[in-house]
Amino acid sequence: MTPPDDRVRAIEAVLFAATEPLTLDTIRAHVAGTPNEVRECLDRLAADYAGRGINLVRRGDRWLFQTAADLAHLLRRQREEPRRLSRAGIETLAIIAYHEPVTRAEIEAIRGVVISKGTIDVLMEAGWVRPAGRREAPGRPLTYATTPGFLAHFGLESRRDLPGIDDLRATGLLDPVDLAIEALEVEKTGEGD
Amino acid sequence: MTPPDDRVRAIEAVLFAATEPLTLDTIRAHVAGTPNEVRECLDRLAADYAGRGINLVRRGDRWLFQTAADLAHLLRRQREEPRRLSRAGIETLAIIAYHEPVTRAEIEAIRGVVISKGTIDVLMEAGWVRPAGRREAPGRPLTYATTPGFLAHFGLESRRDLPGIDDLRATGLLDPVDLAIEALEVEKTGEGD
Amino acid sequence: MTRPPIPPSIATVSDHADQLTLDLDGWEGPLDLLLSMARSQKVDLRAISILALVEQYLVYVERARRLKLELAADYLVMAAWLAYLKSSLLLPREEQEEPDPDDLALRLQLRLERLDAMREAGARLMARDRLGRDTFTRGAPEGLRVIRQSAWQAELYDLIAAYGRVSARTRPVMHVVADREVMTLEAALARVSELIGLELDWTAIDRFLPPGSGRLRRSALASSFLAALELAKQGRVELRQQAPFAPLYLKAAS
Repeated sequence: MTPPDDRVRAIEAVLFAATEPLTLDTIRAHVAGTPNEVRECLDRLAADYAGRGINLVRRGDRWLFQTAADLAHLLRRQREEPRRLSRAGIETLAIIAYHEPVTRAEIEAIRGVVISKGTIDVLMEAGWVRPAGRREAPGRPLTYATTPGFLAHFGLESRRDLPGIDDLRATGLLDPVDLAIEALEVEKTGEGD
Repeated sequence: MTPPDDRVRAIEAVLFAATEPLTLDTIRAHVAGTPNEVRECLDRLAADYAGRGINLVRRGDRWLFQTAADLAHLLRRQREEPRRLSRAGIETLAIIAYHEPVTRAEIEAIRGVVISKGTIDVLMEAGWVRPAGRREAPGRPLTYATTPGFLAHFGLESRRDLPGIDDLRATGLLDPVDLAIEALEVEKTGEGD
Repeated sequence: MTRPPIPPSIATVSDHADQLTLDLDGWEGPLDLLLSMARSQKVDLRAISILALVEQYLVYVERARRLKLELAADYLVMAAWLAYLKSSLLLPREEQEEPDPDDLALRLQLRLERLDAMREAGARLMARDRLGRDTFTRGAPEGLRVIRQSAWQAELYDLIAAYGRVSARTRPVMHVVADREVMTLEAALARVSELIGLELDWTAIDRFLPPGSGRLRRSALASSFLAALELAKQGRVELRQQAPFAPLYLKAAS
């Protein structure tokens, strides 16, 4: 850079330290000079900073420094944090996948538990669930369905790839928990004999 | 100014937008580049801004833009004077800065007086002093040292820039009295031979 | 080098008792007071006369006492130590014992030098161009932001297992009692009634039990015993036992 003169330096510092955009008059309260002289300095500064990472810009009758618009993306760094779904989240997702399109009330009836507001939000944020129109029923409740992103994440060609109720029963996934435990115990006793 | 390259512009923007001094690593979280590449850009920027109303300065391992010191008189009217330290506060801060890491007992030995509870607290609240681990000595006393905020506030590139620290070290004035006495005795014995 | 202002000498303040009180509050302990006095000798600290300094301090403390000013204990402790130092310094060398008074005087001088060095360092530090007073950071920085985005994760198994869990929880449950090795009371009644007709004499209850062992035998014994009692109540069998826990015998009622 060509070394700026004292007035340019002063205006540069005043604008940098200011907490808000400054008018010509406010600048002149800090830096000696006629309005024209200050205007000239501002033009000189604007030219100095053109093409840099910082620009001097004019908003109405006020001046301010700001970061160059094309670099705004650098100021916001995104970081992904892996997070596991809660038990309520995965159960709700499962119900939507098996019963879609399904209303919130239906999900609650199937789960046997009220679902909190955030649960479906999380599933939508994850990109797995979408609103799927309203049910033609009293109150016209909103229904939910899964998305292509859901199929992609779980490696499914279509929803038909989800194991059916009979498959689940066969693998023991439908057994009530207490019976399943008993079955294990009988097995063990049998082995002991 | 010569138009800066993309990395220089990016670093300029990031430092300009930052609310506090940034380390090389923090800058690299926003701007692609090896540590050496980023260092070169920082040097280039510091040179670009030398002599302007804004300077790029290094404080410890952090970098920041600040207004040029000689323009203080133009800017001071819009700011409040930072809180004034008591004499005890100033001396305690100086002792910590020149002797760090240093224990409370060592500070008291130099000042010849017990330091009141609040003195170190005020320095910590100002963000200039931090606990710096325990001394491996009987009672394992806590030591204190200065912070990056201390370097930034007092405009020091590093602790080596503390005013007069080289002279103080050379004349032994940073050594405890016992050590100085020993040194003098060695000197005398040497002369006697 | 810039030095902090030299405090007023003792001679001037002692003329005004009020001022002396104020100044007493101003000292940061006896070492600070000594340093100010040493400074008033207007020579390098390495060249000060410790004896003159001691004298000055003792006079000061004496005056404060006469004016009935309250001196903190550490000022008095220092006074006592300095009085001792003074007498040692004045005694002829050959009468000296440890510790060497010159050594003590040197220590005092070194301490004053160190305190002085730090006081000056503090003053120079405070006089630097300070951020927020002389230099300023940007008034309205945009700030750097890290936007955290949740990457939600779940496995297909989790999904299927969850559906199984939900279904199991809410589907009407059919209770299936596993086939246990037991003999019901009805079965025992039928068996004992049938077998009693075939035996003419007293017969031990073991003989009425079905073949088998383990849990089944224990269950059969319990049921058959109850059946025997029931049949006895109906007057269809007679029971006989020699002693408690002795074998139980059954016979058809005559």
